[in-house]
Amino acid sequence: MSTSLRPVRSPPASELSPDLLSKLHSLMVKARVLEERLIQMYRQGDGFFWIGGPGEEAFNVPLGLLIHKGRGPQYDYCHFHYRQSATLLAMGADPIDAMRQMKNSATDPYSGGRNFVGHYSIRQWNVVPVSSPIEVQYSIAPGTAIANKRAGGRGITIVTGGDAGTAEGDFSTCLVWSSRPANQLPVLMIVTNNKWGISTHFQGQHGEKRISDRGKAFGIESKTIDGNDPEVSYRELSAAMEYVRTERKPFLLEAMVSRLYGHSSASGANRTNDEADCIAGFERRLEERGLLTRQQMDELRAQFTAELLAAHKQVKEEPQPESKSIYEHVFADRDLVRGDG
Amino acid sequence: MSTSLRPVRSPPASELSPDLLSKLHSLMVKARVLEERLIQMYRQGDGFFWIGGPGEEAFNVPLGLLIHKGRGPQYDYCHFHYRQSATLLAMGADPIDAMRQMKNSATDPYSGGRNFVGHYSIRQWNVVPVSSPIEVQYSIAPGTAIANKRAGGRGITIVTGGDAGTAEGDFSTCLVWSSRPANQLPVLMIVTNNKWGISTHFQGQHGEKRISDRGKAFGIESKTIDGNDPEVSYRELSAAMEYVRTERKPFLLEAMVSRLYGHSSASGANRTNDEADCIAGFERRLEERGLLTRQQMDELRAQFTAELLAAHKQVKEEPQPESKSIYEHVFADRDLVRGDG
Amino acid sequence: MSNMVQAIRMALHVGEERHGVTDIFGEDVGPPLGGAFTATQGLKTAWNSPLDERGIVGTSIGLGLAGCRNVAEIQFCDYGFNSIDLLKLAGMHHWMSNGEWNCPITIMTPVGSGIRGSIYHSHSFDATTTHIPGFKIALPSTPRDAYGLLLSCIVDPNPCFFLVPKSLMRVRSLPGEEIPGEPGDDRVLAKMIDAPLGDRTSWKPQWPETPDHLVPFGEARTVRSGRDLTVVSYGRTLPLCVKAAEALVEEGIDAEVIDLRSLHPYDWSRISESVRRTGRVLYVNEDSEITNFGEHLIRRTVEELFYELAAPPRLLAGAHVPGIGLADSLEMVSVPQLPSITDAIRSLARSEP
Amino acid sequence: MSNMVQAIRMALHVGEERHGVTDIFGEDVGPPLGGAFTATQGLKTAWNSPLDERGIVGTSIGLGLAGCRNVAEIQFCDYGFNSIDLLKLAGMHHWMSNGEWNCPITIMTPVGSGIRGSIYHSHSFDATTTHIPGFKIALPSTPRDAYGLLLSCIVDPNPCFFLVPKSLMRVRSLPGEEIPGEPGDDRVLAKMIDAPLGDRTSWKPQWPETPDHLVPFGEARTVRSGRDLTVVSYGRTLPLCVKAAEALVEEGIDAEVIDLRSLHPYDWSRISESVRRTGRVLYVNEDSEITNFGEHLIRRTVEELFYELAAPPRLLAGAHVPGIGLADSLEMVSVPQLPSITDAIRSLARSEP
Ligand SMILES: Cc1ncc(C[n+]2csc(CCOP(=O)(O)OP(=O)(O)O)c2C)c(N)n1
Ligand SMILES: Cc1ncc(C[n+]2csc(CCOP(=O)(O)OP(=O)(O)O)c2C)c(N)n1
Ligand SMILES: [Mg+2]
Ligand SMILES: [Mg+2]
Repeated sequence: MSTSLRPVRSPPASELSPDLLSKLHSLMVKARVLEERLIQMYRQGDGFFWIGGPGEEAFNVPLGLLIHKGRGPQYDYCHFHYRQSATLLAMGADPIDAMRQMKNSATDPYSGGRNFVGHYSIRQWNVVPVSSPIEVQYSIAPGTAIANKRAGGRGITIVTGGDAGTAEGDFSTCLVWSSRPANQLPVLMIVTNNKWGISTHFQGQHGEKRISDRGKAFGIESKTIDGNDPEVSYRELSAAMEYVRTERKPFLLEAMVSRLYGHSSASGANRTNDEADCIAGFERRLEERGLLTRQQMDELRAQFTAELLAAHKQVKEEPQPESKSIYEHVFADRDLVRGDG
Repeated sequence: MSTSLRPVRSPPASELSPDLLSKLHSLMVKARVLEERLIQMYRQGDGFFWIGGPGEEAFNVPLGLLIHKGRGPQYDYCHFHYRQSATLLAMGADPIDAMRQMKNSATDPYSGGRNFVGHYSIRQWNVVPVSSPIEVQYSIAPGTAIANKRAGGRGITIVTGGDAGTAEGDFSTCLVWSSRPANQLPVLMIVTNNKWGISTHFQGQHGEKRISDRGKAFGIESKTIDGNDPEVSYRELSAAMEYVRTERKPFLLEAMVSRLYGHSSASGANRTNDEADCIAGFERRLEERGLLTRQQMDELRAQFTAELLAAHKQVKEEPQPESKSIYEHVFADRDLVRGDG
Repeated sequence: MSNMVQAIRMALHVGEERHGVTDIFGEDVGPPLGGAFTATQGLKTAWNSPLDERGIVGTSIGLGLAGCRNVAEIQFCDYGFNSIDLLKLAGMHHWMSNGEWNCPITIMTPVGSGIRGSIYHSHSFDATTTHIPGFKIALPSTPRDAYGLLLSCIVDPNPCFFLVPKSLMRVRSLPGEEIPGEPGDDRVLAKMIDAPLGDRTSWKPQWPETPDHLVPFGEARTVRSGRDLTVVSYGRTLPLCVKAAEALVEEGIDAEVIDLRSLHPYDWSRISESVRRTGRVLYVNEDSEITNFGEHLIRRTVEELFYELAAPPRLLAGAHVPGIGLADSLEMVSVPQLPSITDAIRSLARSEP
Repeated sequence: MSNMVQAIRMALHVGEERHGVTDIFGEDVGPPLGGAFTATQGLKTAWNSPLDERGIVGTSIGLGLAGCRNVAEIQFCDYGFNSIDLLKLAGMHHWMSNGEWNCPITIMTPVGSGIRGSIYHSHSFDATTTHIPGFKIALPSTPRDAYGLLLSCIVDPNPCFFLVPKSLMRVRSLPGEEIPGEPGDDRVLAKMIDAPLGDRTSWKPQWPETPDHLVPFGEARTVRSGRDLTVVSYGRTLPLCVKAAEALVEEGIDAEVIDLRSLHPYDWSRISESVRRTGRVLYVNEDSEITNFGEHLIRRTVEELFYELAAPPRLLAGAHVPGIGLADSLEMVSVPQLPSITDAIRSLARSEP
């Protein structure tokens, strides 16, 4: 499925270690259980709206594990889509915080009850606020990438978005700005292609066979991968990141993924059965290879389910934001991003 | 220089007829003399601002001759750049009207003294108002192209813009919308590449080797041609248009052209000597081939110069728009584009 | 009786059948969904566009210039702010060509708060659109007005904004305010024109025969007559103003409530006639309060009616903060609600120098 | 003494040297041109961007989030209307992250009429920007204020608009209003910091030593004290208001003229103190007059000072038409000029109930 212009430094052909595989699996399950819990919260009235990434775990977990997280331009900047709870969990976020945002509690550390679930914001890890407007992150990414490049080191900028969103001019902006001969930029552009934009299918709207082909005219390394396979994802992401970290040039990676609960709660958040489930597929392989038993995996899921149910109960008890807080943080009184804030 | 995806139906290999060649030449000279006169008008205070297309005649004249001009979706819709006086002259416009717009006279048929020179607008010929904001015409073009396609017939939409402007998202919008599998559109997208955006050179800003390459990912027929050669331009334009007219699909044509008097009067409107002059080149060939003598060509130029000087004098006498006219035509009271207006 | 979404759908159908609408398009506007709010279900010219508002507005302009009347939807007005230049350009085609071209298009978009839409599904668009010359602007508060105003947008030779208060999408007509020709029974209408759940591929709507019934631009509607003060509003806040006015009767306050309906042109003669009578006026809308269209109406009020005012004209509008927060406690105080409207009416009615 | 372009250039240089500015960028901002108005000549961090305003604003935000203070130019504000969503987003980062992030950027852009710029080089941006929460907004009318306000934008931890009245770009400081440290002789300063014509590859500017001299946000300047009425303006129309006020002295009219300088936050205490004294106020700006920032100021005036007014507060603004036409006869009547300002002051001063 590779559509690379010229071969990117090859990912290690060897198998990923059993430890890593079980870590991947555990995080994927945790992320899925979190999304299912968030959907439950929606159904029970503990939140007005759900959107998230069940179906993208096989790609989003490896991504989170491979990010160099930290603060400032020596580390990776993350401009995320709204389907990346799995990435955040892999980076080390506590799932209860997503539930706090779901419940728009005062304790929501990402927006204080202001923004929808999945709209992360973590300055300590360079996770810039997730935007509801589709694709604007692609116009913003060149800025942090300039900072990464100027800082020296291996920090890069990672920007993700959906397939339908690539129709916005901002996607083109990112291609243009990151490939300027005057200053090529270390940006990993990721498109998670689930073949849908809400109710609109890819087929009628995209003249491109592969979205990744759009990088080629700009001389941008580009590739389309199976994002439903966590091993492929891990290897391809490692390779793409290594390229961006060392060459200080852009890379466009398209990952084919599934959308397992429809677009959002607006479309019902019901389980679809006509899309591949990356966890089911991965678990089959883990079992076949004798790395984990069905029972172990069932226990793991049960354990996460119990933990997150407990967290849900806890979040229900937490306070809502105070009304007068709307006037807080309109203006900053000091420079948090530059100073020691 | 062709970068076509697959061979477009070949342009006639034969020479263009002597009549056509001398017509091309005459129009090119007329267009150049018009631009030089407009610059004179600027220098003499008969206009606040000049912008135009001296250096693009070899491409713009053939374009104008090949357009199916008329009104409504059976004919070609023209979304032009501000450097296309030569196209308009080839379509049959009277040069005095450009001078009226230069002088912002009440008699300016394109905008009544409201808009800059080169901002044509001719409903009878489907020439939609030229926009100062760069590249927006590429977002508008799909609309008229839908109308062309729906009308049946051979009418197409032609949209032109500069090289630097392709960095705007609107250029990408046109690629996306015209290549949708659900409705491919008969749009001829033209980029006149003079390698400059005001003072900014192509080199530092464009990761693409050729702008036309950007069509490829979308499966759009794409080609880069020498727009300084009127014969090449005529043939390539004929072929590209024939493709769009019959296949009802988009084509992206990049024409390499010169900018002979700098960006505009804002940058002095002085003659540069480091760019190829398409008229000088063409005249050398016409002379070599014995089609026209130096003397004939000199006389032709002198004749146009005299005519346009006279027109300049006439325009000086024409009235300025009345102040109260600013409130006219804010709203239309009837449907001009649909009815018989 | 219809709700506002159904009224819009019926108007669009009439537009297709009798007024030459050739394209109704935007994100998720065509099958299978028929619009985020179902306003475009079952329409024969509806189609799904790419996810690209600039392309939507640009294509709408292009279609309009080619004589194709069209209704282009921005899924939420919150997502139209990347296309203000194109909207300005649409409003300029007739003027910049000195009357040569016109651009007969309708930009339809849901506006305002009321569905816990958080920061990006709660924006207002009235301050922005009223600052764009060359557009006519409609913002209904009832299904029948939605029907009549949308038809006025469609038949107008100029670009029009049809702004839809999203919190009123499911509100039904009041008795006496039905659309001529619509079936009286909600369930009958739903069966006729609401797409079924599940597979819709073979579904076809049964359209009732509804006449044109245009609501002209520039005609406000006095929803409630009153002696003591004038309340001018539109969209989501309009029914709240009516409710507040009715509740205040028992406090002896008799407020006149005007539904502006059309924001440009707007019905100044009705406002000024009323304010001349009452001497007091409150403008209510939910856009944020700095550089707000209600401030224009206040300016005009003091320009023309200063010496007839018994109290300072007032504006009740949204807070000047970057967005409307998701939590109920945040949304409630960010934009006018029944209690704040009631308070504002009461205090204006009672205010003494 | 410097003109406004030179003042801007010096402030940008100080920003680079002492306040950590890492990037000054936009279309034609870097060498060889150094800006359409030469405001960015000779600056060591200036570079040319692609022709893409969305990329310019987006990249500015990204740089800001990464702690790189930057000044991003939109070549003419007329071309910023395709990026209003991104500007809104910049104004929202601190708030939407509940105080986690801030976005220290300056968006610099020329505004207004006065150079026969026709439809697309004459736009105002004050109505649009004042409706965007989360930004501080400066609009100077003198070189020294341009210097001091731009430095305030640069050091502020929030996104700021630095709007430059293009018709005043070449106007020089008045005696007594020079920037501390600048050479008194125009030719000396020009030699030091204006790029030569022709080849500039080896040219280097010689920057005078100028101290910080910040003009804080929210502090207006009373340019002329007066007893009879208050005129509040900014940018291009400000010096015209002063001129008109001076001419009217011989008619016995003594107008106070306030230069607002900062549009958000704005100096309400200075306005209200003055209006309390004079009882009459005229707001002058050149943005089009429906949903105009001056209407906000009128609203606030009637909200807080209604009973202290001796006459209705007035707005003089641009005509609500799609653009400013090229011909002199069109531009002159589209936006306030000396005669219309003089008339407005006179009629307000003399107006009786
Ligand atoms: C600028 C903008 N336009 C429209 C929307 C409404 N909207 C939300 S999600 C969505 C579809 C996104 O599809 P895609 O980019 O493929 O991402 P996915 O949701 O499939 O992951 C749309 C149209 C939006 N959020 N932002
Ligand atoms: C949206 C927009 N941004 C900026 C400008 C200012 N501007 C006018 S022409 C120009 C350069 C255009 O370069 P190119 O597209 O190559 O066309 P050319 O002038 O070279 O034919 C710029 C930046 C504009 N007119 N519109
Ligand atoms: Mg998708
Ligand atoms: Mg160019």
